[in-house]
Amino acid sequence: MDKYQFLITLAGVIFSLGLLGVAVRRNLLVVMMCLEIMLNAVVLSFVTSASRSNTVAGASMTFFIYVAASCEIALAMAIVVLLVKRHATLDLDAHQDLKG
Amino acid sequence: MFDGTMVLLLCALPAAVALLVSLIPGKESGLPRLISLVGMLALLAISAGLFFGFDGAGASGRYDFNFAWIPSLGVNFHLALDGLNVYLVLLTGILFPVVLICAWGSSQSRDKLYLNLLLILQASLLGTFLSQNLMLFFAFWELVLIPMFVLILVYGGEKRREAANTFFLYTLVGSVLLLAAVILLGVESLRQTGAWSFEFSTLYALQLDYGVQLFVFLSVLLACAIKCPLFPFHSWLPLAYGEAPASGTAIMSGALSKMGAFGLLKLAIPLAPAVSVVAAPYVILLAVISILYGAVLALRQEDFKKLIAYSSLSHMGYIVLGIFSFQQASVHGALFQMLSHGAAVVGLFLVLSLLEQRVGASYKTITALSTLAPRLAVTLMLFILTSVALPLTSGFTSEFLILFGGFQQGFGAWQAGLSPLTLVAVVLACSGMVLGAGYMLRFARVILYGKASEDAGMVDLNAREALAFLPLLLLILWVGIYPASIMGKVQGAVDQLQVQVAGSVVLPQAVITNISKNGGGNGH
Amino acid sequence: MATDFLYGLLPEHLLLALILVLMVLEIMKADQGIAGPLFLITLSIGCCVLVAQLTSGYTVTLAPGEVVIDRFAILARLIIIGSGTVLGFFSITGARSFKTWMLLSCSILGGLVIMDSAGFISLFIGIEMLSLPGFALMIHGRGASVACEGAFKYLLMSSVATALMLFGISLVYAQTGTLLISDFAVAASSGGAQNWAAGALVLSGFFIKVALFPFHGWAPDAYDSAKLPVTAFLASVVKAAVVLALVRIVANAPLNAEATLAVSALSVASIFYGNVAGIRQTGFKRLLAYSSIAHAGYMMFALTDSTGGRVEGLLYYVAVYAVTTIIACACFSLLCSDESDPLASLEGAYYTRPVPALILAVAVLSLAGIPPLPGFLAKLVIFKSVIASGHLLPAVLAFTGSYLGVIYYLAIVFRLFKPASVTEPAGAVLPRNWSQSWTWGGVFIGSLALAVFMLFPDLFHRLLAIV
Amino acid sequence: MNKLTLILMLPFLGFLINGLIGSRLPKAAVSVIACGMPALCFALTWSLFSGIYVSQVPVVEELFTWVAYPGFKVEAALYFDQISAMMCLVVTGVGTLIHIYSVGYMSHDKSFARYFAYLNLFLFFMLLLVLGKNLVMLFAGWEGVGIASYLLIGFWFQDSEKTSAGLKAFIVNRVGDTGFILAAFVIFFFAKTLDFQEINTFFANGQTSVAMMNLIGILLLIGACGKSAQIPLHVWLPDAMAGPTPVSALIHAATMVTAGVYLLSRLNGVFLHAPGAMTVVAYGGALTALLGATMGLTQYNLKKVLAYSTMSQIGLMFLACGVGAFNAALFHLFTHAFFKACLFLGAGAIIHALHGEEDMRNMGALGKKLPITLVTFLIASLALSGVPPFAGFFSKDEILWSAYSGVNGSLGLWLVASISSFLTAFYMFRAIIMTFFGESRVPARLEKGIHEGPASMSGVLILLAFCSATVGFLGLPGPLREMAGVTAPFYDFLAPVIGHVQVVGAGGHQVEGAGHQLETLFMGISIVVAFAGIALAWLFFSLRKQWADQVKGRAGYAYDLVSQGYFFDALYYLVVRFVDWVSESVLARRVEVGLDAGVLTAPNNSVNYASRLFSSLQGGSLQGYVLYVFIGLALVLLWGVLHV
Repeated sequence: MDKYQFLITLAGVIFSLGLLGVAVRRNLLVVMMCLEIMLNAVVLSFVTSASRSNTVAGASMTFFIYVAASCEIALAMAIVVLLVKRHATLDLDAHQDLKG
Repeated sequence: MFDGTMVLLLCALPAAVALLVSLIPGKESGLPRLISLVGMLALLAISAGLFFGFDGAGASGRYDFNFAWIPSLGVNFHLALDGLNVYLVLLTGILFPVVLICAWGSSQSRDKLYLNLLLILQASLLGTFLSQNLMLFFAFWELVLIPMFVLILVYGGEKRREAANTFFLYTLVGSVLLLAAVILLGVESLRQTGAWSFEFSTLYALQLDYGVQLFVFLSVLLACAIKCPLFPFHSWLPLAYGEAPASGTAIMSGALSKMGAFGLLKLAIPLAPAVSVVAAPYVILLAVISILYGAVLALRQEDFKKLIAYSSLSHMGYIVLGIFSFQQASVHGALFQMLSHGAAVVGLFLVLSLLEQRVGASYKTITALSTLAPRLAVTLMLFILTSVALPLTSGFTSEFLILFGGFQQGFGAWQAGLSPLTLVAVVLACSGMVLGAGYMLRFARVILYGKASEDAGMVDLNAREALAFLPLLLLILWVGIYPASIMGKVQGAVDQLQVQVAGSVVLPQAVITNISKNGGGNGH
Repeated sequence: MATDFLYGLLPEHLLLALILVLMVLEIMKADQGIAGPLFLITLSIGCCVLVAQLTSGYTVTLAPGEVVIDRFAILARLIIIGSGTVLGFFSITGARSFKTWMLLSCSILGGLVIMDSAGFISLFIGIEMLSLPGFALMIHGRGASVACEGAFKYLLMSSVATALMLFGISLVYAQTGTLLISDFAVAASSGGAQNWAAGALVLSGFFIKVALFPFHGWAPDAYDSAKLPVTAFLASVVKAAVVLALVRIVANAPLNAEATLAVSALSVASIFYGNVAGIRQTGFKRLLAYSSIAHAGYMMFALTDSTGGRVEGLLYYVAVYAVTTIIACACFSLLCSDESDPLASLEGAYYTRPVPALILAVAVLSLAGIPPLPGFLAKLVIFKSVIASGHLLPAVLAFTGSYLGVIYYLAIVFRLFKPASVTEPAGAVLPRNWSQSWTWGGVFIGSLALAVFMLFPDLFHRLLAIV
Repeated sequence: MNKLTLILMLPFLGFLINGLIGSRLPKAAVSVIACGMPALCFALTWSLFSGIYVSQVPVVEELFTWVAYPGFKVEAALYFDQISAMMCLVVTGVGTLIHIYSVGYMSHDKSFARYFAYLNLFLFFMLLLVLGKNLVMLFAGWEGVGIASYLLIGFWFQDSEKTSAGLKAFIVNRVGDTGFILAAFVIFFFAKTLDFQEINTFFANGQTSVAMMNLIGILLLIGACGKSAQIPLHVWLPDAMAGPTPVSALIHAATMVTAGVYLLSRLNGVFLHAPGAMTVVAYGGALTALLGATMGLTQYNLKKVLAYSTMSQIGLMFLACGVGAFNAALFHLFTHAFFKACLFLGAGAIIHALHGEEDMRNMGALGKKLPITLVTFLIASLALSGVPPFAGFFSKDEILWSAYSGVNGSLGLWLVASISSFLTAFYMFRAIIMTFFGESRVPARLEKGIHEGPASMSGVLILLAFCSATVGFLGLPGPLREMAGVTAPFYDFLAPVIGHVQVVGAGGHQVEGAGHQLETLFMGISIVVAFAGIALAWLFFSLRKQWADQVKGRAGYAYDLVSQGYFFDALYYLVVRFVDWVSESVLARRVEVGLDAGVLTAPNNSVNYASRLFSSLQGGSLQGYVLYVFIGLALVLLWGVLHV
């Protein structure tokens, strides 16, 4: 298989790993990182496809993704700070006041 | 066109009055009550006018109001007077003022919510009976539940919460399948005519294959069997009738229960004739089971309301029996039974409500009414005799015609070598006459006769209440003595029904000949 | 061209301007009271503009492959801005800071951007602009409360959703080399494992955002933890925008058999889950969440339609659902003033505050889908095409599910009419202060809109048809 | 408004007046209205009767159409032919007398007006019954007299005994009515009409299978049994004596209970082609006659003795119908009306005198105190026992003869009939002796108050006694006719509608002349039988009282059996109990509860359980939610991979 397919597959693998990480890791920050990993996988596949079909759309998409991602992280961090204020821990399982 | 607006007015007037009533300021004034009574009486006048003006040729397009509501779906706001609903419109027109007048003394009658509920209920009931568009019919059919639910919930007895919930949820079960069937019919019209349409006229003309008919029939049957109710689907009935306020019970038994029978006539048979003919013996069996079941249960009921509730179950069974006998006589009888049972059972419940107003909860143990309040006793006796189906009362006319037609059908089928199921069922139903006399006269014996306790004083029927009962009694006697005078109004509808049945493909030849021999036109 | 750019996107420009103005005012420490009215005025102007465009049959392609104004865009934007307006009326009571209004406007702007995007880039931006302010709104002014837990759950899940969506898009992009929305639908339904995966990924991303079972996890917690106006916002505007975004992508393109089956299965599951789980809820917002899960089920059902009634159906459904939800929340806030939202506080409300109680009852019954209320008509519009596409059994299942839903909607009506003997005259205590009259206004406008929807159920059918 | 309609409407008018405003009117006015209406009716009937007596053309009055749809039409029409005329005369004539009697009898009752309202209502329905032109009209009257009798039996409704008696009467009648209505249905199925004349003409050309004819006949018979207290539907009649005595006289002796006979003879066209049904009618009648008579033997309640005797007499009439001697049956009906009414009213006079005492063991030696009653009662009893030349003799003898010589008559039938008439004579004189003769057993408190009733009562008694002595000469039996060289106006009058008994008896071995000799012989035998019965009664209850008790002791169980009315009541009681048990213990406690549990409770619980289950999925753990997503996504993808 050629490199493009390899890269796409790689992106898929990374993406799945990220998702898995979000699903299983318990530390807030690590979860956020896994999220970023997923986004990076997306970016990778975009860039790959862009360079294969040498169009700019995919490349330009990456910038927007990064912008959005950074906004997200910024907000997320703010919330994480509040969460830590609340329960003084980064452990996700501590934050289960809402249920039912 | 003027008649058309009259028909629209039937539906719109109560709603308008309801709006007006709710706009009146002040909590405890008698004005809203007065206004709504006037409105109801005006409506009675209109419905009576339409009734007498109606000549049976409903298809002529007179008394017809049609306004496109959802053109893209062929859902029209289409109301029209026809042979099937003309009786029921009159009945609905009569019942509500009667109920209100009987509730006049009670505190709730000054309550704006109460009046609003009554008016909305009337509007939606009339809408159900008048609508000539399946989707509109369905909408009204459901809408009726809401005011009734609130009526039970707010003004009911001590177990009203349970009763209201049971009533609403149980009766809604039927609608799940019904809605699917309704939409399916629309889809069929889309397939066959290329355009969405829920107009009954269009749907009747469709050529539905057996499977579709089966689905439609079963879902309609379920919905109607719950509304009527028929035997296995009546569990909500004793609770709802027992707990609802008197006026609520009266309307439920008098008008709401008729929706079920009406639905069978309006939907089940015309839309699924082939299946109806095949299923008829089993439906009849179901009807007869409910006749006997209700009658036998009523024999030993201590609670008057429940007793009448079960008797109502029994009488509704007669209606269904009549409808599914497909004979001219039985269908006429079923239509009359709707009137008769409506008037009689409402009268019974209202007399009970008057007793309740007078002596409170202890009316459940009242006795020797003939000594305490003779006029009230006589009124009650008349209603009892009607539901005993004494000749000269409407009860006899309707039950005679129903059993007559049913018997001709069953006996003919038997003679033609078909299954004697119908015949057996009808003969069993005749034994319902005995049981009916049994429980009703037992009831009379308990409540009317016996030794009066000395201290028990009671106000007798006063002029207002007597006036309220008058129309019911007139209706009963009129249908009992001179039914021929109004049969012509429904003849067209009955004939149409027979054509639909006889035209259905899989109808056994013997039954066709038998129908056309005994009911369909050339009797001699 | 420039005029088109100005006129076609006028609502967006107005919102942008509003945001800037609000920033400036914030800096100038102006009186915060004017923010709300300003917001309302701007949105109303936006509405007028859109109506003007609608009536004049105005359509234009501003940036080929990126921004296009078609009938759908106008209608969808009208729905977003309209419901935003109604919500604005309702929010004035609680929201007293410029920031709230900025966030609201920003989110609504995002919604608008989604609607007129023809390419995935602007769609993606729109979705982010729509969601991010939402998280902020949830935690704004709540400190380290339970709200931030809800917000975090919401944020994380919707980020996952974004990621899934993007990955799906990238897969299609890998095949077609364009980011045109129009190409996507074709490609996704053209078969092939990769396309299938792409479709599945994008759909599941949207499923998370519309909170379809089993992608619903965030919704109850987020809705429950936010303030009532914010919950209303999430349940109405945001949800509407997301669903319409999905419509924007799939339009009327029929799904292939497998997808149809999968979607209908998920929808039925969602309807059952939402409605059954809602039965034992005691809090209004959480109830709303479960009801919104169920409604997500109904809406997604429209995807199984292959007769081309999907767009109008969903437009109508979304509009009705959004407005009804806002009205319900507004009436609830009128009846129950305190921060917590026990349904018990509704008991006997009819006797103390009849009007809002009645409106709430009607709104709730409409959500339950009792004819002839608009909620029923919306379901009808969707399911008639579903059944027409031959999915009778799923439809019956859906009806059964919605029947179960009636149980808890009815429980609300039930509490409203619970005889007054037990309730103290709470209504008498409630002061009819100035801000409440705003809410009243919102309820009034909303009811007006609902009345219109009820009288002209095929409104969108007609409006889409005009060219 | 012609005469026929007036005859029908006048009693109804009386009912309306007395029922609505009677309680405000003075008793005099009430009684004038109440007695005036039937009197007028009688006058009108008489004029009509005299009309058709010459013209022999029935009077038809079509009022309006009751029900009509294509292929079906029921006219509300009145029909006054010979049979109706005869019935009308009896009903209005005897009815008038009993109304007059009641004025005196009920004078102390506080609901005087209500009583007469009911009585007039009964007359209205009875006239509707006999004047109706078709089965529906007849059925209307049929049910109507039922309800009237229900109201009158339970007239003193403070007493639950009486109301329950009324209830019983109506229910048992309803059982019969069901048979009636089914018969009507079957008739229509074949004849396509409900009009009597058309029915008779249709079945006359007998194209319907005999089985069907028998079915119709049996169903009609069931109806007739209910109304006419024939076995096995006779149980209501003895209890019906709970009503005021004049009511018993009018309804349960003279008119209503004979409606069954009227029905049979009205539809004789049907029965003549239903041999099986005819046989059942004949033997059923014979059985009733015998059992009724035996039951009469053991009663101590004066009215019940009369009730059972009514039963057995109607049994005889049925027997006559069964052997095709419809005119004999009608003649006996005619005479029976007079003497049985006279007997009941006499009993009423006694009960009136004793302030409600009905038990014969508390009577005796009343003859000296109540001479008029004694004489009238005696004459009527002789008539009933079939002693010439009183009315009963001729009519009963005709029946006995036709029981032997009739269509399917036989010696057995004749024997049974004769035995029952012997028993009749026996128990009637037992009653007379116990009541009027011997030493007084009247309780002391009642002793002094005993006196004849007012003139209205004794007048009526005398009149009725006279009739029961004389009316027999209207229908002399064949041989006597020849001897005296007179005609039998009664039979001649009915001849156009019902022929004479066609003498094609058992084996058909009689010729006319031999028939007459044989008939004369039978006549002699029946006279002997009657006197034997009287003599035996005299022996037992006057000369050798102890014999009676010895016989009673010997009989043992047989006596119980008879005195308990052959346990019919017990049987029906079991049936009713069973239905109640089903209602209460099976349906109410089992089925209903089960249904509720299955339909209401179970789904409710399961939904709640599911709700708990589902919302427990919402555990609050974010990772759980992500896991759901993961699973959902995995499933969808897997699905796709499998299907693509």
